[in-house]
Amino acid sequence: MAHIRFNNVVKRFGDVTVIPGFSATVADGEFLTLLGPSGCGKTTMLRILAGFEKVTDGEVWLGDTLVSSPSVHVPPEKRNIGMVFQSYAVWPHMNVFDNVAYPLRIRGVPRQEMRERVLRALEIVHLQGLENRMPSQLSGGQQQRVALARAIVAEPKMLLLDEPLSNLDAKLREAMRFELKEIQRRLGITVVYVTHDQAEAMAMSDRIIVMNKGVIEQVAPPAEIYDRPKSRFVADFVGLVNFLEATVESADGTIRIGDDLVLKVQLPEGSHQRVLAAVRPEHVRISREGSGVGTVKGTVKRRYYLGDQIDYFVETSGGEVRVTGNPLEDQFNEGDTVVLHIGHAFAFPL
Amino acid sequence: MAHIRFNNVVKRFGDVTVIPGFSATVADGEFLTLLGPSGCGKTTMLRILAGFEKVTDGEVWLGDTLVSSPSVHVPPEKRNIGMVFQSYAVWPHMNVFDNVAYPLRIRGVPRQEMRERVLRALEIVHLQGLENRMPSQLSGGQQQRVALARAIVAEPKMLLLDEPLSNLDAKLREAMRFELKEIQRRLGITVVYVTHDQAEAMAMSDRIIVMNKGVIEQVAPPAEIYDRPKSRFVADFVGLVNFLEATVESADGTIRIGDDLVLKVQLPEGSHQRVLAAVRPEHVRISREGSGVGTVKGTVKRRYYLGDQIDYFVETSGGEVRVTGNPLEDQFNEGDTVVLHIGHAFAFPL
Amino acid sequence: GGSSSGSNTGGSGSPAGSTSGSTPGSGSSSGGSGPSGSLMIYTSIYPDIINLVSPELEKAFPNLKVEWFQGGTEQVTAKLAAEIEAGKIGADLLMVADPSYYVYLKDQDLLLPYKSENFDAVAVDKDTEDYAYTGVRISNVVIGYNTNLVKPEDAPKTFRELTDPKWKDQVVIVDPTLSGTALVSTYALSEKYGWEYFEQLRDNGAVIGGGNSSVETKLVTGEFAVAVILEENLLKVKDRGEPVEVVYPEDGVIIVPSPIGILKTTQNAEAAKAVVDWWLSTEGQKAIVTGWMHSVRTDVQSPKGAKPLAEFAPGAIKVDWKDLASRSGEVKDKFVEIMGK
Amino acid sequence: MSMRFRVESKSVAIALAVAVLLLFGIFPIVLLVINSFIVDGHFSLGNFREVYANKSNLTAVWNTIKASGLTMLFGTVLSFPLAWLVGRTDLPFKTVFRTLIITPYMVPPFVGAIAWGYLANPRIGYLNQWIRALIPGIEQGPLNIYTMGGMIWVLVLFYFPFSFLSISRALEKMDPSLEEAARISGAGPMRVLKDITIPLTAPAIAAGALLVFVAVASAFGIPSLIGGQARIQVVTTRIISYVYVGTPEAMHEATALAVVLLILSVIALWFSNWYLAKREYFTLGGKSTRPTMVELGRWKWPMVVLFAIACFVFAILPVMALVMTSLVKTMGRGFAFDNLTLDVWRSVLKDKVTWRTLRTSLFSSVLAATGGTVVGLLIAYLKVKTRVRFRTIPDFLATFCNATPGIVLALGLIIAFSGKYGLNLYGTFWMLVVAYFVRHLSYAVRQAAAALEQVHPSLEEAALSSGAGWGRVFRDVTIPLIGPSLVGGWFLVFMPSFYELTMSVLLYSSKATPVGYHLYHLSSFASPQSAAVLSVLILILVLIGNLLMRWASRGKVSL
Ligand SMILES: Nc1ncnc2c1ncn2[C@@H]1O[C@H](COP(=O)(O)OP(=O)(O)OP(=O)(O)O)[C@@H](O)[C@H]1O
Ligand SMILES: Nc1ncnc2c1ncn2[C@@H]1O[C@H](COP(=O)(O)OP(=O)(O)OP(=O)(O)O)[C@@H](O)[C@H]1O
Ligand SMILES: [Mg+2]
Ligand SMILES: [Mg+2]
Repeated sequence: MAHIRFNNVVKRFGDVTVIPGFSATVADGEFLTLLGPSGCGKTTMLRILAGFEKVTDGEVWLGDTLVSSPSVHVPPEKRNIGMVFQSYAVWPHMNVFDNVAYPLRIRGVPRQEMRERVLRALEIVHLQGLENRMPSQLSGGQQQRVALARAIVAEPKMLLLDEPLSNLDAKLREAMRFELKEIQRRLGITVVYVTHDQAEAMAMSDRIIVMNKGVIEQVAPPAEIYDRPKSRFVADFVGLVNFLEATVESADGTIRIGDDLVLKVQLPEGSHQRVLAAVRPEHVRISREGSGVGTVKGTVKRRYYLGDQIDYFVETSGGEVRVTGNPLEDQFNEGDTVVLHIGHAFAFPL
Repeated sequence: MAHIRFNNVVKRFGDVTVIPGFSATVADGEFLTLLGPSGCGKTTMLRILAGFEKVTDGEVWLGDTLVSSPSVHVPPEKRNIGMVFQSYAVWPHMNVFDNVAYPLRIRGVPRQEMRERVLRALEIVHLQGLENRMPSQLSGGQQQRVALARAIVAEPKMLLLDEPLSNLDAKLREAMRFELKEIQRRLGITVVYVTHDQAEAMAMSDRIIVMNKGVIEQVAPPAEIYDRPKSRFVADFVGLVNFLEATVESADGTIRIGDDLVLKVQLPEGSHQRVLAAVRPEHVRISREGSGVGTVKGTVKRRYYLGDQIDYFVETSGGEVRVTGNPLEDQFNEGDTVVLHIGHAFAFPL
Repeated sequence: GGSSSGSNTGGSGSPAGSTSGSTPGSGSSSGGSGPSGSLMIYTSIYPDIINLVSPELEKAFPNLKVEWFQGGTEQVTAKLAAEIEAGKIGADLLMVADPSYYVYLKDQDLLLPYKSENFDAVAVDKDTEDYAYTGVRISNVVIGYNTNLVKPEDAPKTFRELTDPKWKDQVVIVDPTLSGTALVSTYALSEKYGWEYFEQLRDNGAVIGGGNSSVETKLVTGEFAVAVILEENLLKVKDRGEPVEVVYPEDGVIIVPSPIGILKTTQNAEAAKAVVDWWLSTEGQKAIVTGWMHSVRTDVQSPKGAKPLAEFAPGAIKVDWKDLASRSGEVKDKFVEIMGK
Repeated sequence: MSMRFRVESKSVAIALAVAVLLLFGIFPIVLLVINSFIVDGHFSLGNFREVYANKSNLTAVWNTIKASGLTMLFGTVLSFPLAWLVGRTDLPFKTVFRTLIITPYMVPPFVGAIAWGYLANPRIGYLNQWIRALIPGIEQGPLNIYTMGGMIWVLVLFYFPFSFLSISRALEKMDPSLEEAARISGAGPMRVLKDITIPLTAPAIAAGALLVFVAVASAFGIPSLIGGQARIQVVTTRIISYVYVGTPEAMHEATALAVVLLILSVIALWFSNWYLAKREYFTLGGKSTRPTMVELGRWKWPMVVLFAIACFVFAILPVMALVMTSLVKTMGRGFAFDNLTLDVWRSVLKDKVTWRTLRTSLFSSVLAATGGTVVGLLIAYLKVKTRVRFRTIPDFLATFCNATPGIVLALGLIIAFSGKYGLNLYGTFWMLVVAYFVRHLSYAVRQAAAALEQVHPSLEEAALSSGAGWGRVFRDVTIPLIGPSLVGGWFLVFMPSFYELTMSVLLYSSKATPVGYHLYHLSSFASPQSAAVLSVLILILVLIGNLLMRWASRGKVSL
């Protein structure tokens, strides 16, 4: 049973409180991602779950077993987990094969089967042929993949992955993502994933936990996180967003930004005079002209070509708005006057 | 003078040839990015440039000085370089402040000025207030930022950055990118950057070198790399691409894919009967209906929601095509019959 | 006393693995064939002498298993001290060089009085009140010189002469903190000439060369021309062909009559007594002489190359063993203080 | 929950290790020390007052501090560059050099002192004779080994391997990118050494320095042979003069004086802990970097020559002096072609006792070294890798045992293990094993602790999360990672145990006579030549053993 429950977990290092209180559950077979700014406590939570850090307070349950509390502590090796460390933790004294084979060796897997499974794992991470290299003869990305192969080779009940793909190029990343998802589906294992790559989080997760300074801001499936962020922090952290100050025109959700931009939003709880409107760049269409509700005039200030898209920063009366344009469509230059059509916006208390 | 010239540089480790021959120049004040698959030799090239690896053959010139050749070797400390290592290499025995202050200390910067500059560098990487922490008390991303601050604090003539942002979240990454660009502009320094993040490479670089197995595949500004990839490898590696086999219909560039998709492309040099057409997802528009040149019918097989976009995998008679849709626009479900409008394609020899 | 009386079970305290299961007196009851069981002898006599006498003892006492613990006098006594502290004395018989140590042991009531059948034949210092110990071999502290460096006619004649500028930086002496016999000679000389003697020696560049064997080497190799050292060391290397010669100082040889004594805690007193008798017999004494020491009996001749004891014994420096026993620490301290930097 | 009371293999192993140390090391010392407070059956400071009021003793304490301190200083200063050359550069022949440079450690210190006496006594020392032959006009000297300087010189040669071994292992393990980061910051090689390399190898440097300090303070052979003639009294020679009185009372005084060594060692260890505690030393992390060797370039051959000279002076010269001595017929005529013979060699090699005692010593010292390595590793692990309260105490205790002069420790062992307190090992082979183990345990602790300081915890955690229990992790990851240091520690325990003399002479039994006793007996009763033969023989055997080990492990395990 790899159903996980965090019960108001607190973690302090000396007098620095890193996790003030963390409660969440992860279902059996779920793919859960921890998302949050650098230093918010993601690695700490994973390490608590793995059993490397004791909790200062609170409880961690795996299925029906209390594995961590201030007085109870099931050691890591009893938790049947696979883990990729943010620092890889590839053993420098073992070659690639032995590094990956280790979890199988511990489990006493027979020689022949072990060999097959290791080679399969290496194939999954695209490292065939490097079995006999020592870690010091590998590039950074190759080492990271060794760590990944080692984590999955024994097909544990639970995989804890701490930025396992951070040093891989886009192509390989995507391939790895796919393989991971595949493994998870096939074995029905629970995965707790830490990443700073949003696309990764979105594409792979069943649910995402957005953390901030050790506190959970929102737990929800990816689409909900993206489309209905609970807080300004979540909206800002997940995906790009333009924040614009707005005045509430009527209680049905009509707001006005700057001189001429009128939008319809769902107003936040409580009554407010002024709110913060949040608009995602991809929810804005940019064109040469147009008018009406949800449109605003502006001037292109900066323009960044990103290959598959073009980012425009457009100055409007309500503030600067970042817009994503498709390179195939009409292109605009710095200085051009444009009209923005805003399709969707949220509002948060100011 | 931080004009760099690589003159047919060769690097072998034992009998493994990692760089078979590398020639390139980097202009003074240029922002050059090395892009390539994991293990292709990016780190090796940076280390050669920094002076940590001797070249097996060839020459490296910094301005008018020959700094590396099989017989000449200017030591790293004489090259006036700032560097972020892929492994961070943050000194475990110094606190954050001392780590960052080190390059200034070496240069004999007075106490007060040093303090100011260190604090400024820490501010740039958003680490204010952590000056007195030891590296082991920092998260992965925080350590990486210490390494970054240390590299920039002395404002060297040349910055070598090996995946300096790989462990940062999207928000911070963007902030750092901006700061780096800012520093580079202000000081007019030369930056050689290694990254696997394409958006980063696209947004920041003056030119990009795409490497494969130690060999340069293409050197060009970002837009050119993306829009006019010289080889199938580059097209595939930079950005997403659908490869579809096609028959050449006429010498003016009309090709046919599958039963009904007819496209106009620039044919590759030499005469070919069959070519490989490459279509980027964002160059494909998906809609319910339509017909004519550049359109093809298909069925949505898979659909991934990524927040700011939706990826569709559409089965057509010519093969599976990946398409990027805007979540604001019409959305399609798995099984839907759709029409793809292909706006732009390249062709490579099969 | 009594702190170490043998209240412990038989035989278990013997250090050198004596596995004797003998009960007290078991050795004595077996009439004609002599003592039986086992016997542990702690001794500082040379291993080659032990090798020599072992078969003889075996012949004399076929039922007795004799075991040896051999070391320098100082090591043996240190070991004994620890055993006394632990209340587990392993030795039945003790044969170390320094007579004053036996005075100490007797004071502690650790020695078993025994008047050997050969007691009267012993011609040197012996405990005539309690028969707690008796001399069994004689070592002499003398002067030696290297014949490559010193002509016989130039050789020093007295201890006193060593403070003469003629011998500046030429003299090496044994360290009394390391060697019991050197302690005796230091005591004897300081009593005879006062501590000034050592101050003069020091000022004359005399050097402390470590233990007897190390001083012997320094003399033999010519690092020093003259040494104050044991006669037996000189005789031994001279026999080997090394260029040394013995001088019996006219101001008095220092005679060290090393005793033998039985520990009160012994479990096999009969055997111990029998072995004491043997050592004091002419056979035992011949073995001693083979080891370049003098016999305590007048009817056994001197070692090869040595002056007979009788010739120099009358002029020897007298040593008050009781006094030395109570002042040995003081003597060492004073010596260190004078010679030290 | 029952989980709460689970007995962990880790705790059990560590507790056992500590128990062994307490029983065999601390118990005897404490017995002695307690007894030293008892005069005539009452508690009293009399012994202490007596001993510490004595001016000679105070001078001896000062001399000990001076000799140990200076030896530590010079030993460290000497070993760092040598260790750096073999650990971090492309110096040719470095495996040979590495072994050669530590050969002094394979020779019993007192024999080494004798050898240096042959070489550099002012009158007829071989070196002096040669120098005088080369430069006429010198009457005496110019070298004189019988001075404070000479004594320190010999002490350095015999004890610097502590420092050399631990530093060279630490340098090999260090992530080179840490140094590279400093180079790129603009620091030249020397500056990098000062700012990065030395601070990061601080645990190893401190470990070595501490061992040198404590070993020298408690050493007897060299101070007695060289210091004696130089009229330099140190604490151990003073202790000996008490012990050699041969009475329990004097023994108590000796113990009272030995307490100053315990205190010195505690101060030294405390200081090193205090210094190390402020920092982190993880130089072996989870990301492997290329093991870049510093290329010496045009310095290569000059360095080879320098190193060769060092090896010649440290190792070859004294061994040569021993060999020369062992070959002469009569020492009085010195080394001349018509005065050579192989008789001494023949007689020592033919002597059955030689081989019997070698065997006994081999067994006892292998056991002591292996036991010491295991227990030492666990104690070091407790100290470095756990957060248990009082985790540093066992390390202190092991250092105590090391600081206690052999003779005192042997006395304590006799008192403790002759059956009075239930355990009777006295007079058995095991007594030797225990003595060697206890006395040298801290060598293993130090080496292991310094190596563990460098290992990043994530490497062990990765193995735990692979499902390995602690014991398995220990075996598969921890031990191999610090393997070379453990081998170094094993050797550091093995060697002095193999030729141990002071304790052996008191603790041997006729059934188990170690070679140290045989050596002592040869040098003091037979001839110094046979002792020289035996020492050279030991050296040859150890070197062969090292070669075999290297060959059997395909180069992985060696000195
Ligand atoms: N000492 C060595 N011996 C053999 N091969 C080596 C050695 N060091 C590196 N290599 C190989 O050289 C190649 C280039 O390594 P490099 O570190 O430059 O790659 P990279 O482009 O930085 O990769 P990444 O993006 O994964 O960091 C890799 O395939 C690596 O396995
Ligand atoms: N030993 C420690 N003492 C004090 N603070 C610590 C210690 N270890 C970690 N921290 C702090 O705890 C916070 C959480 O660290 P953690 O490693 O969990 O962050 P993270 O979310 O994984 O960040 P990143 O994305 O940068 O890896 C950080 O701010 C870090 O500085
Ligand atoms: Mg982290
Ligand atoms: Mg790299």
